[in-house]
Amino acid sequence: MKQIVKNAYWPQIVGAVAWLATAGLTYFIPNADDFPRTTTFAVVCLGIAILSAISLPLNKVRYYGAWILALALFIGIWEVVQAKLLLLPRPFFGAPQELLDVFITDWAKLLNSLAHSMMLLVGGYLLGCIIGFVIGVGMGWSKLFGYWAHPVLRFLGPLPPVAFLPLLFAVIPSSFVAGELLMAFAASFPVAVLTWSGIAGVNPSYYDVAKTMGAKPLFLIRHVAIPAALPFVFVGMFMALGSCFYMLVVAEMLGVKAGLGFYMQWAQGWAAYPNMYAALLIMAVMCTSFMTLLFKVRNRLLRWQKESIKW
Amino acid sequence: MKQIVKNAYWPQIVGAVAWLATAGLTYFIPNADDFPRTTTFAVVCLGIAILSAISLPLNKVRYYGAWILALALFIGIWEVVQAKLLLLPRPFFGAPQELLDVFITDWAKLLNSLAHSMMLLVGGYLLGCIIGFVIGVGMGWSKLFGYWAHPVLRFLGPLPPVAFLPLLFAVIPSSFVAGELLMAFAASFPVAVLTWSGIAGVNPSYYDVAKTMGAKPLFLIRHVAIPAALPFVFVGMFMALGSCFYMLVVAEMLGVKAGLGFYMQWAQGWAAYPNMYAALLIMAVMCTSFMTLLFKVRNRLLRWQKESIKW
Amino acid sequence: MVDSLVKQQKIEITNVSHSYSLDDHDLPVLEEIDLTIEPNEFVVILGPSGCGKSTLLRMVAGLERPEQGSIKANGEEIIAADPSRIVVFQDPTLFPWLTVRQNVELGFKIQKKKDDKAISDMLEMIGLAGFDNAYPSQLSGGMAQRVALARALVNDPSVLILDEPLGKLDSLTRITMQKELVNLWRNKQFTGLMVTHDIEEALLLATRIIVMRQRPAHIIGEFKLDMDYPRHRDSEELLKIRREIFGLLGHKSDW
Amino acid sequence: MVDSLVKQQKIEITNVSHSYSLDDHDLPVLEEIDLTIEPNEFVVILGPSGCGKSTLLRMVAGLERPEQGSIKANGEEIIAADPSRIVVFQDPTLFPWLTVRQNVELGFKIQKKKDDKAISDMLEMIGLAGFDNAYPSQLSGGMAQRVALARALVNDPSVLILDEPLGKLDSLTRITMQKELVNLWRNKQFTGLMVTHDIEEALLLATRIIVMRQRPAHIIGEFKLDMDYPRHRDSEELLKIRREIFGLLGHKSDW
Amino acid sequence: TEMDTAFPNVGAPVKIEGAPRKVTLAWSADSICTAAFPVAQQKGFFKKYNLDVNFIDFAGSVDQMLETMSTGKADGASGMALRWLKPLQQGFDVKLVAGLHSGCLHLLAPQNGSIKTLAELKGKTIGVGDIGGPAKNFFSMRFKEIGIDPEKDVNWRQFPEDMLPLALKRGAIQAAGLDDPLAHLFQTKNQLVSIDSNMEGKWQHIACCVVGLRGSLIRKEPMVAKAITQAILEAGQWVHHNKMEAAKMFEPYAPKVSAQELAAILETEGTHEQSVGKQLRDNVVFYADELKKIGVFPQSLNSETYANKVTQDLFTG
Ligand SMILES: Nc1ncnc2c1ncn2[C@@H]1O[C@H](COP(=O)(O)OP(=O)(O)OP(=O)(O)O)[C@@H](O)[C@H]1O
Ligand SMILES: Nc1ncnc2c1ncn2[C@@H]1O[C@H](COP(=O)(O)OP(=O)(O)OP(=O)(O)O)[C@@H](O)[C@H]1O
Ligand SMILES: [Mg+2]
Ligand SMILES: [Mg+2]
Repeated sequence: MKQIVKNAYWPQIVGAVAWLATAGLTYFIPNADDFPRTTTFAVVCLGIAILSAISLPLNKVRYYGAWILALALFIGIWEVVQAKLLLLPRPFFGAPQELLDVFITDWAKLLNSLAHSMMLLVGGYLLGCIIGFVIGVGMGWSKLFGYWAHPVLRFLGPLPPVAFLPLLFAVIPSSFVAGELLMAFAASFPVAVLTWSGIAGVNPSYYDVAKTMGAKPLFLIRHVAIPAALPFVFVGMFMALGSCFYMLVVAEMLGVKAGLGFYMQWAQGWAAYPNMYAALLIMAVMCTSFMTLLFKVRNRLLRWQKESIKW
Repeated sequence: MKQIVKNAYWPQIVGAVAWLATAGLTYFIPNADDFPRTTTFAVVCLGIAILSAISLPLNKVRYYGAWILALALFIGIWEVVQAKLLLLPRPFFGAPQELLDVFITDWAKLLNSLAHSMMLLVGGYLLGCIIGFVIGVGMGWSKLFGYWAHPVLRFLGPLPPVAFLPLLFAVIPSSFVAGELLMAFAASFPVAVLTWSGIAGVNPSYYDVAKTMGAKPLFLIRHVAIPAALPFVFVGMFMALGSCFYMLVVAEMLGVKAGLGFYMQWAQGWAAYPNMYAALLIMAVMCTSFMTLLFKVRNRLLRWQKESIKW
Repeated sequence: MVDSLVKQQKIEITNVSHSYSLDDHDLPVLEEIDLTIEPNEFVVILGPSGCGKSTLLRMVAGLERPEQGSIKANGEEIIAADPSRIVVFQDPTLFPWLTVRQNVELGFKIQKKKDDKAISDMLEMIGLAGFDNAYPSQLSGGMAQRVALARALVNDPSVLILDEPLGKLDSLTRITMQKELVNLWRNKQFTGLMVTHDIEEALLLATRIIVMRQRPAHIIGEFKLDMDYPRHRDSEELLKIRREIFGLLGHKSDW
Repeated sequence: MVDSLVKQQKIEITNVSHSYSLDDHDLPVLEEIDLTIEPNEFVVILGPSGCGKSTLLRMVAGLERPEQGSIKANGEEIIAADPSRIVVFQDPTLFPWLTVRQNVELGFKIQKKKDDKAISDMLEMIGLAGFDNAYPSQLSGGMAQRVALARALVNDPSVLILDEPLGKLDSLTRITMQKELVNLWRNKQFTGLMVTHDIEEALLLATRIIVMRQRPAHIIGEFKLDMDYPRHRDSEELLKIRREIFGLLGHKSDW
Repeated sequence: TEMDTAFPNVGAPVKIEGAPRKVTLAWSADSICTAAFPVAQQKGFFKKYNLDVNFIDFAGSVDQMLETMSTGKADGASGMALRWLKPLQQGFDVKLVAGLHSGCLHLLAPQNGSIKTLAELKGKTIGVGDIGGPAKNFFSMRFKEIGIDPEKDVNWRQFPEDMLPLALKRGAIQAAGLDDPLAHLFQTKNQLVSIDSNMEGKWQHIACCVVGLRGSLIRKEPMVAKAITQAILEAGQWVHHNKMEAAKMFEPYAPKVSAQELAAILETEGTHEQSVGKQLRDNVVFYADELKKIGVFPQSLNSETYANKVTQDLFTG
């Protein structure tokens, strides 16, 4: 398939035409209701049509030709079904131009929300990874530490961190810090479990090799146990990132001024679905970008590892 | 440590004494405020003291002797600090007997909530695992399927499933089904990613071996690709279970009549923290039990695999 | 496709060349290989590491197709793997999720056959009778290789392709397995094609030894051995051929 | 602990017995082993698979302690691993997260030494000069084993413990490495203790060959070899000892 | 501004000396009811009292808002009385100082459906956003008033608030209890009618949304507490007199809702029904008595004691 799609020009050509058609029907068929930005939306579709036409020589874009076509069909059908025929129940389903309208009118707020969410996410996530890593190393390396940490981890770890919200909030003076901690908690559990598993599973022969060359315990931890456990740690970090995305909405209930989760809740409180889906779209882009970044880092650090989680 | 603790009698003996002491101070020191069930709580502590004393000959219990002691100290200090001296800010921090009171007065409701949550969890989780598995196998096996599914998975997968709530609810008539689907969605993403990774990472020599013996594609999928990918699938199922726990609270906003998340929300809205923590405690036990069950199943199915995630 | 029931197979490798592409440049691996293996022959290939021996075997097995030239079995082009030509791979590649017995049974499972006794006998022969329910991860490298051998032999192939099948065995077990291989080959009448890096092993087993040069592999020597079995490793005839092969492979005679 | 600077070490194994507990029953592995290795000797141990050879080597390395008996280096009990006694393990056990060069450098890193030239020379010697930045997963089994050998040799040990170090090499590379080992041993004057399952290899390298019986391992034969190096594999003297060893290991002389 | 006779007398404006006093107030942009907050900021009422106010927005559950004040992360907040009274019973260090307005709860049913009155809901199912929340509690009290047992004679189901119209459409529920703004918006957008609200009968003079302040602030800096309250009340009065302008100010906080609609919501509420001091205390006593009837408060609760504990009169004595 990859081969076929890569080599074929037609999906992208048809795709460009389909975008053109979408632009046309958006512009020429009258709306069934009073939808904003219909003309702008038609222009955007036209722009995409032109872009996909001129990028035809690029191999990489051509591979996604079938996707360009599919998206044109999807948007075109959506436009007709909703903006032109009003077939789906409102307000849950909006028209494409309504979404566009949100981006155009509310971009400053959305951008600000994105920035705040990213701050919360990155801070909490990194903190959680560090905490989880330290706990995991402790459990994997020290029997005594494991004796005390293991039952706690098993008991508290799988709990939804939301549950700790009231306690955390009562103990931590700053609500921003409380939010970060909530994220950190969500991140630390999977990292701890997988770091621990990784370290416990290190091939003991590696220690033997280092020992016969005179390695001391500190060297064994830093240069044998930890690097050997890294593939597992990474799986934990992958899980942790997912958990942090889940927590974003919750952590942003804690008296923040901006944030995508906050924005979504606020929009939902007014049943303003186009706003909600706009925020959702941005969130999706943010999540998938962070994931991709994480995998990029992994591929650098663990380039020696052959098979692993794919993204 | 394991060795030391296993062999030593003293932590459990001291632990039993500590429980006795906790019972004593609960009973004899007067409360600082009007706390319910103080006598009952003293009796419970006494019971634990007796139990840990008579279980002294059991090796397995003795291993946890230090924990028995630590818990006694924890509960004892908590009792003194809160019930006797009122040092922590209320209402966030209750006294131990308040928690006990909730269990005694509200056990029927809690049990009912537990049953409902378990139903939601198990149904949604299993459904999600199956969906994720099928998607993952499809992506790992078929280039065409992967071409279409991969971008969707990357884009929608990491999104918090809460975001889909309005759409899901608009499309699915039954709120119970919508709840289950929400859980299923949360579970399916990690299972799909890891099944896919597992199948894509199968050593191609395994296929060669089977092929030279005359295996057809169906055999290769069922008896080579899938079993070889199972360790990865399991990691996905582990992640999925965690996600489902996170979703429990959200999914129970959808027109349910009972459920631990529902109960917690209600208790939180009223700032009835002892009720909330009682539900939380039950939830913790439920979560850790399900995790343990999952790992039991894994250990049976994947007993050929040496190193893996520990629990 | 070759009928699985055809017991005797004649393999004709004609003018086969092959190369892999590696980081944008071509890596020639096989160059104009011509080799015909008659039914009931036991041909052993010797050659330096990485010259392309395994590649050639994969082609005979039907797992890969040559860029140039043709490989035929009984006159028909080999285009796919077939259960009449069983391979013992260089690595044991046992399925880690199956027990020893289930691994040996793999071919039967694919062919939907059932023959418990054949499996038990085979496990007996390779000296792993008590290990039916062990998993591959519980075996030593040598044991795993013996299981891989058993997994192939139990299928009663008409062509048996062996890629360094005894490489991981200790010398004693190795000698035993060499004897068993010869006995099996003489009883079951299959066509044998084997790669080894142990010259002595080649001398003890082969009816013909093919020597290849470093990559791209090309046949640089051929020795016909028509002595009877069992052969004695110290026999002057074998020692002489050994010296010649060492010479061909570029080693002076001081060792 | 033995001073790392002591260049010459005499190893005395006195009355060593050992057993592992396996599923509640005892598995005796070594039985009353007595063996003294003089400085500059190169002792090679031969014995059936699973008899306990690796266990004995681990004890000499200080990674395990015998249940009974004592193992001394220059008169001092061996109680822990020491960089003066370097081991080449049966499996290469390279660190997969380090490149070939970093793996070879491991000992230097632990000892906080730096000597790029020594590393490069060693990589040259094992024929992997261009593979500095390759990862172990990119190497063949034989290449990995050579790296493991290099990782040990570069530390210039006074005792070198080799557990089937050439087992995964093809015959040609093997012969080259055997030559290199002998040269190294003669130049660097270390005490050598090696396990192999290739009788010929033992004959070509050893100053003394120890033959052990099946588990529990016990010494059943000892052969002193005082021929000069390089030895010739077809020399009548070596062939004679070979026959004797085959006999000791329970193989009739027909093969 | 001129004092309207309907508004309570809160005395002369207090003046805080020196640099503007930094104050943190928590509010929820989800509710038009508290329009007085942004108005006080934008029309300079806070500035007038020399207050430098920093808003934090709250989307979470109300106990977290109370916690915010109780633990000193905010100095004051506003919310629905029926949401606050039950958690306040648990002992937060928060005092109610003013009622802001009345009426923002509605029970909605389909315009052309069979349900027209409360009584017709006997045996039916009612959807609410929160099973312990104001809508549930308020309409429970209303059912009790007409002799329907709110626990036995009607069923309550919880749904996310924005999905209640859909649940109605599906027939999963026969009526939906909601607060503004959704209560109002859904009426026009989804062809629903309000069959009951807290603008009926005696309830129209009872505070619906209240202002609460941190207990420690009241104890340590009563002047600041007073200034905050005065500024908010004064802004509330301004809102009452300038509904359209207030709605315009609130527009940025309301996605996709026009100022006209927002003003219409304000029209339906009793924006003049402010209360402080004894009046507020009596409101709370009334609430407590009613909540006892439906079992939210225990029978053993003394309503007077409770009201004295959770309210604070900043303006008399
Ligand atoms: N799929 C592949 N892609 C690219 N190069 C390959 C591939 N398979 C093998 N090679 C290269 O082809 C050459 C020959 O490989 P092959 O495995 O046939 O050698 P060999 O003679 O079996 O060696 P050995 O004795 O070490 O097993 C090697 O250099 C190897 O790196
Ligand atoms: N840690 C251990 N626990 C239990 N049994 C062990 C352990 N290590 C080794 N054994 C057993 O002890 C016996 C001897 O093992 P050892 O590795 O010393 O044999 P060996 O002579 O080196 O064999 P090979 O030639 O196959 O390497 C084997 O039967 C093995 O199963
Ligand atoms: Mg090969
Ligand atoms: Mg060994």
